Amino acid sequence: MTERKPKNIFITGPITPAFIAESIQQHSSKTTIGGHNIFLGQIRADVISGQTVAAIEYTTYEEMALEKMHEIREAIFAKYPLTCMHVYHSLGRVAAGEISLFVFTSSAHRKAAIDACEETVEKIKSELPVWGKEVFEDETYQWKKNNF
Amino acid sequence: MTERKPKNIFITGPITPAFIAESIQQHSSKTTIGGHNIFLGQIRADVISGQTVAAIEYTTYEEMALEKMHEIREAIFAKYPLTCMHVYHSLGRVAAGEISLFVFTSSAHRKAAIDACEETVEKIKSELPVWGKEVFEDETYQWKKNNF
Amino acid sequence: MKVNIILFGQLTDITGTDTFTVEGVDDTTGLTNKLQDDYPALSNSKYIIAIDKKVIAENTVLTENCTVALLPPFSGG
Amino acid sequence: MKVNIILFGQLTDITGTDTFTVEGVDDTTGLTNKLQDDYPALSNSKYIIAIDKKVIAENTVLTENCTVALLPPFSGG
Repeated sequence: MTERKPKNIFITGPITPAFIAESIQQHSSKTTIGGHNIFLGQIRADVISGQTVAAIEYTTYEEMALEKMHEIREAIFAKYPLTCMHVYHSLGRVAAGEISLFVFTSSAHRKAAIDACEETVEKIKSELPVWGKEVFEDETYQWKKNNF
Repeated sequence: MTERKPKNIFITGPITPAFIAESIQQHSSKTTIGGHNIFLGQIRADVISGQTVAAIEYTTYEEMALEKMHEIREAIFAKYPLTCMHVYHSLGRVAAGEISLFVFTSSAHRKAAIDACEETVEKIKSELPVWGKEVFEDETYQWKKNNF
Repeated sequence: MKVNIILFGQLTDITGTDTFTVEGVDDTTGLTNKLQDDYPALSNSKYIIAIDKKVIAENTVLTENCTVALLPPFSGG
Repeated sequence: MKVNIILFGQLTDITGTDTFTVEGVDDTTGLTNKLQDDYPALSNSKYIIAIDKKVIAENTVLTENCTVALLPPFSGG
């Protein structure tokens, strides 16, 4: 197996549908692929004690996060027969209704892409040093908690 | 629960990345959604006895397929707390590298969207009266077989 | 009694057509016997039967002008 | 000995800064004791510690100019 170098996964601001479309389009030349699975995390306008979440502001410990993501990627490729995997996570402010996480797996037969995508999303949520600050409409905030 | 009427799922020719992007974009106003899961089926250029698959030509028993898809949709909505679900399947010719199936589920918390998407894909493959004809580069063909 | 037959997928390679009508059969067993007489290769083919879009599991009485579909294994997606 | 401290997320609300240096501590227990003296609210906070990007599970000796990160529960995605 060829070694995969740590690559940057962070994007400033939201991940746009046009970016996702371009990423899908780039796979049309890879004709060994039979199935793609995509997970998208979108910001919910949760109402907490009468306050509505307007955006989440993400920060990270970038050097550590990229090393950890590299480890996650290596483990996933070792476990599943994937053709490719792409991960993007937002930093900075992402408004309610916008997308902050994009995980994209592809394989010859669907099962590997589907299972690898779900496992990668779980690992990203539990293992990547990233923090979300839920900012309310009046600019007060609370720190996001992930549920498992 | 409001009744969901059978809707058309069939698209002539491939499903384009631009169409997928537009479908994602339309969900940005639904701010109760926290996670989307998307499955895309792409045509593989399989090599069979030295012949390479150039395209798949899909046909269906449309009236029956739409009734069956309606049943599948109702069962999935009854089982999972989804915000919405969209399914598109190609008819006619789809070339290797192009997309012929697009299943898109959304929910407040990721688990429902992920599980519902996988289950819907399996049901589409096993229960929908659709047939694929694998056309080789010299226009000879064989009928596709689904693996479960 | 006249019934409408529709076929799909690889079955159309055997019959050379995808719709036709059959007369003088009362139930699905009678129908498939007749079809296999007309198209012997059908007896080697795997298919299920739907009457007016409902899949049936056992021999079923046909009604005037109903539509009988012969469905080979599905291969969508 | 000087070590570099970096903090993230809700911990920065307690310290009011996300990077500073600490002198005169030998190991992570000594360091966290000192930090909790300086910022009492830290003792009510949940966090793990990474030294030079590697998470540690028990008291660990510090080295000159190493970087100690205090990481509250992750909440990406």
